[in-house]
Amino acid sequence: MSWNKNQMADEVISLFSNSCSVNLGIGLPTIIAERIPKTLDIIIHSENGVLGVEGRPAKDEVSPTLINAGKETISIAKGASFFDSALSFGMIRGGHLDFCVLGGMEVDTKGNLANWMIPGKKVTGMGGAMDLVNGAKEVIIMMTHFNKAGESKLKKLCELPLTGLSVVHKVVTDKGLFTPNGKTFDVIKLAPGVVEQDLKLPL
Amino acid sequence: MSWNKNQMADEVISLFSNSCSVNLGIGLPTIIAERIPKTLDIIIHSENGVLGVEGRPAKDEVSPTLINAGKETISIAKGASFFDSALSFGMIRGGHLDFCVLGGMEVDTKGNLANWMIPGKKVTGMGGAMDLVNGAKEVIIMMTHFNKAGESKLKKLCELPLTGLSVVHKVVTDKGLFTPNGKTFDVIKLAPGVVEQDLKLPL
Amino acid sequence: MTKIFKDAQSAIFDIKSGQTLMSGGFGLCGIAENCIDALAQRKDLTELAIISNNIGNSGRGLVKLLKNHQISKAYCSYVGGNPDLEEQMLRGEVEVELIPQGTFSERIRAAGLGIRAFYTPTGVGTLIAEGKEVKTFDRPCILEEALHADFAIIKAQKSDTFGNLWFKETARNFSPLMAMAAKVTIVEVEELVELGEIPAEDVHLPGIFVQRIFQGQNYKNEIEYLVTKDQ
Amino acid sequence: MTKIFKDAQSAIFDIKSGQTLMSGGFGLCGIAENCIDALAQRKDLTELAIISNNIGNSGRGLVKLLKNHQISKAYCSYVGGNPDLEEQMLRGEVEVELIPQGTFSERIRAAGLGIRAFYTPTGVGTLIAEGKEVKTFDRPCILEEALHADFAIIKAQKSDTFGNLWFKETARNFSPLMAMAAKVTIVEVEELVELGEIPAEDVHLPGIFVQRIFQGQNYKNEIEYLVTKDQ
Repeated sequence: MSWNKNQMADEVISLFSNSCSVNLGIGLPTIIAERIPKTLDIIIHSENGVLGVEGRPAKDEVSPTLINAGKETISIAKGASFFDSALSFGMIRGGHLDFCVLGGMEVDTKGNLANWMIPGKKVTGMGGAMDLVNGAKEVIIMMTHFNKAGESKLKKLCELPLTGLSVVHKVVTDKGLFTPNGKTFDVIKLAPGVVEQDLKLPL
Repeated sequence: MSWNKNQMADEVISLFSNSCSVNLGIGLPTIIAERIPKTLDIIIHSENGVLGVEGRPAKDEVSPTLINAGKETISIAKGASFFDSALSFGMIRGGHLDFCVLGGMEVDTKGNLANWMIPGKKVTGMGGAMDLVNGAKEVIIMMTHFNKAGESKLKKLCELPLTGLSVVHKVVTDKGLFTPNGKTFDVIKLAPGVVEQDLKLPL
Repeated sequence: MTKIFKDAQSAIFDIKSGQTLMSGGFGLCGIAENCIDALAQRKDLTELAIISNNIGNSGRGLVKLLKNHQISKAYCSYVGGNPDLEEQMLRGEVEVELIPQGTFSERIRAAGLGIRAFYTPTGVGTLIAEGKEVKTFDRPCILEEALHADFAIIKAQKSDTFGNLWFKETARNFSPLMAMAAKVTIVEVEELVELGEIPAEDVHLPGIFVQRIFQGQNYKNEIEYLVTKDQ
Repeated sequence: MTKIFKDAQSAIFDIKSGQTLMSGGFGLCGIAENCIDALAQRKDLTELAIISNNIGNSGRGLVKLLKNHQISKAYCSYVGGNPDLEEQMLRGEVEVELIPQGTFSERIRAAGLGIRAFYTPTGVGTLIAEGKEVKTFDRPCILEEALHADFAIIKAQKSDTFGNLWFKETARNFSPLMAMAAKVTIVEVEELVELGEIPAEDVHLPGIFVQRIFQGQNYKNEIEYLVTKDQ
């Protein structure tokens, strides 16, 4: 048994505090925005220059100049603001965002993250990820536990080029919630039916 | 014979190009704003955060939040803009202003300027002067030629603490227009009746 | 979680002696009048370090704290027109660090936006450069570090309930930068408005930088030098 | 002295092969469509170095120049979603310098505002830090230098005749920063307005940073990923 994407999103949301500010990375984390309960009063930042993302626009309210960092059309909440990229990343770098949630290729026991390139195979670029992991107060990685080859993405040490050094606080996978502790990962929570021994966590 | 303040201001204005941008320091240079012919289309910057200073407000148009760097009430031209101090000084530091005109205590043959303190006697602070002299494309100093003790303020080497190193392009005094050339000052123009030998320029 | 406080006294409740405060405004333009008055009433608050371009002017603004001997350290760019500060500086009662105004602004912004230090040509070859690292790019520059504070007290023309701010005319100056740089930013406003009343494009400072807001009162908005064209 | 040009072709007249161009926009949002099309028509312009967050996307925007083989060097933060760039990069036709997006923004701002270099924690311990100076403040940081350009091509929703700009929604992104950083900034606008029509407080970029302006036409304003709540 594993968590599906929505259940993973809900696990991430359960880590948020009331009235906190959050940046959601592209890929898996984008679905979080749609599942946050209004009662939590969470402020969503998108690094392309908007604070106060609400959700999706109605068909007749779509604006080509109103998008998120994933280049998808969005709507904004009352009290939103727009700004240039220097201020947007200043907010991030200056430690004003409570959480960022990013996808990952590898996370290791030292809290290192790799998520921007596979040498010789694939380069997407780091976008804002290197700034986010060094700036947000708490960095949560949301990813599948195993890669397509069946290898654990929670590693002793990352093998891919790093996005950030000792930056990850928590990892939510389809198998559970983990925190790197320097030697291995503490298991905070497991998805129903998941057995820790099957996860091949580093020793 | 000497130039009076208005004549000095007009000499400074004659150095401006059409459509240029200018920052006017506090003290003597402030009177320049009022004497610039409209035909010159000059844009006046004040470092407290406004581009497009026009002149003085009518009595019934005075706003306490609309002032220049000398803390005097002003009016603005159409097409003016307001901004914070980081952007205001970024404009200066980034070389976007064509001219700045500042008062001076001493200018020397190397183009050094001193205008912010007399050790043990008087400290006003540098305000924006150190940024201006290092940022504006052309730095013009406007000051009386002699101090109260009758000593020339155009010196071989400044004795007072510097505001900037090799930053002054031109000096307009009540006696004439001068440019530092490394060894002495080139005399570009003299006020009517002024004899160069009386100016005690450094040798 | 509301950011709205009743008044200045309640918004500054946890400021402590010895802390560092940023105070917005250029001269008297845009200063946080209510917060300054509230601090001046709290005479138990002493040994404050103040980061402010002028530390008041002509006997007004932050000069109230100077007169109460509440300030022991001042970071500013200009003391001309502030005889109280000049006097306390010369008597050694207040330690003054003079900072070029552009460097002052940028050091505050840097603190707010996570830049640890930057190279600038301003101050090269002057007393300001003493003891600082020098590196030559197109020309020699000195390394200036971010300037942080425990609290910022600033005034805005408008704030909504989230703390999105809008400033009138030249009242903006250092205030949005200080709001970014302080651990706790206290904003007093002429007009407290509803969410959405400030168009999202025209917000001068996003509310994420603001922790406390209150409706100000009895503003004097003093003019230092009244100059009109009719004179 | 007027800054108004007739159209894109006349505004880009003196751009030369081998020069460095900044191009505003995030993905396709806020890109200078007219200028890009004009550059793509000038096939004699080659060996361009482009500074742009995405260098186009999904076959559109600056990808037109890529397809013409007019670009030899690209500075950007993200190439995902741009298969043309990825292909030319892997074939060695375009040299790509990947820069973290926040560092990218700040390096451009630094160039515009006279900051020669700054220390940031972003990139420490990664490939990005290789060969860069490291200095420890509250934590280790690397030194990043200002990023300059010969020209910037940007789009604004509104400009007055002096070049005061106003951007709509998230179309602002890198554009005002690039306008500050380039020697010559060319702005195309949806609406060219009279002086004074943009309130002085609401100007997003003061016109002093703008050298050329023209009324744009035939805007596509393409959406990359249309997502609506009705889906």
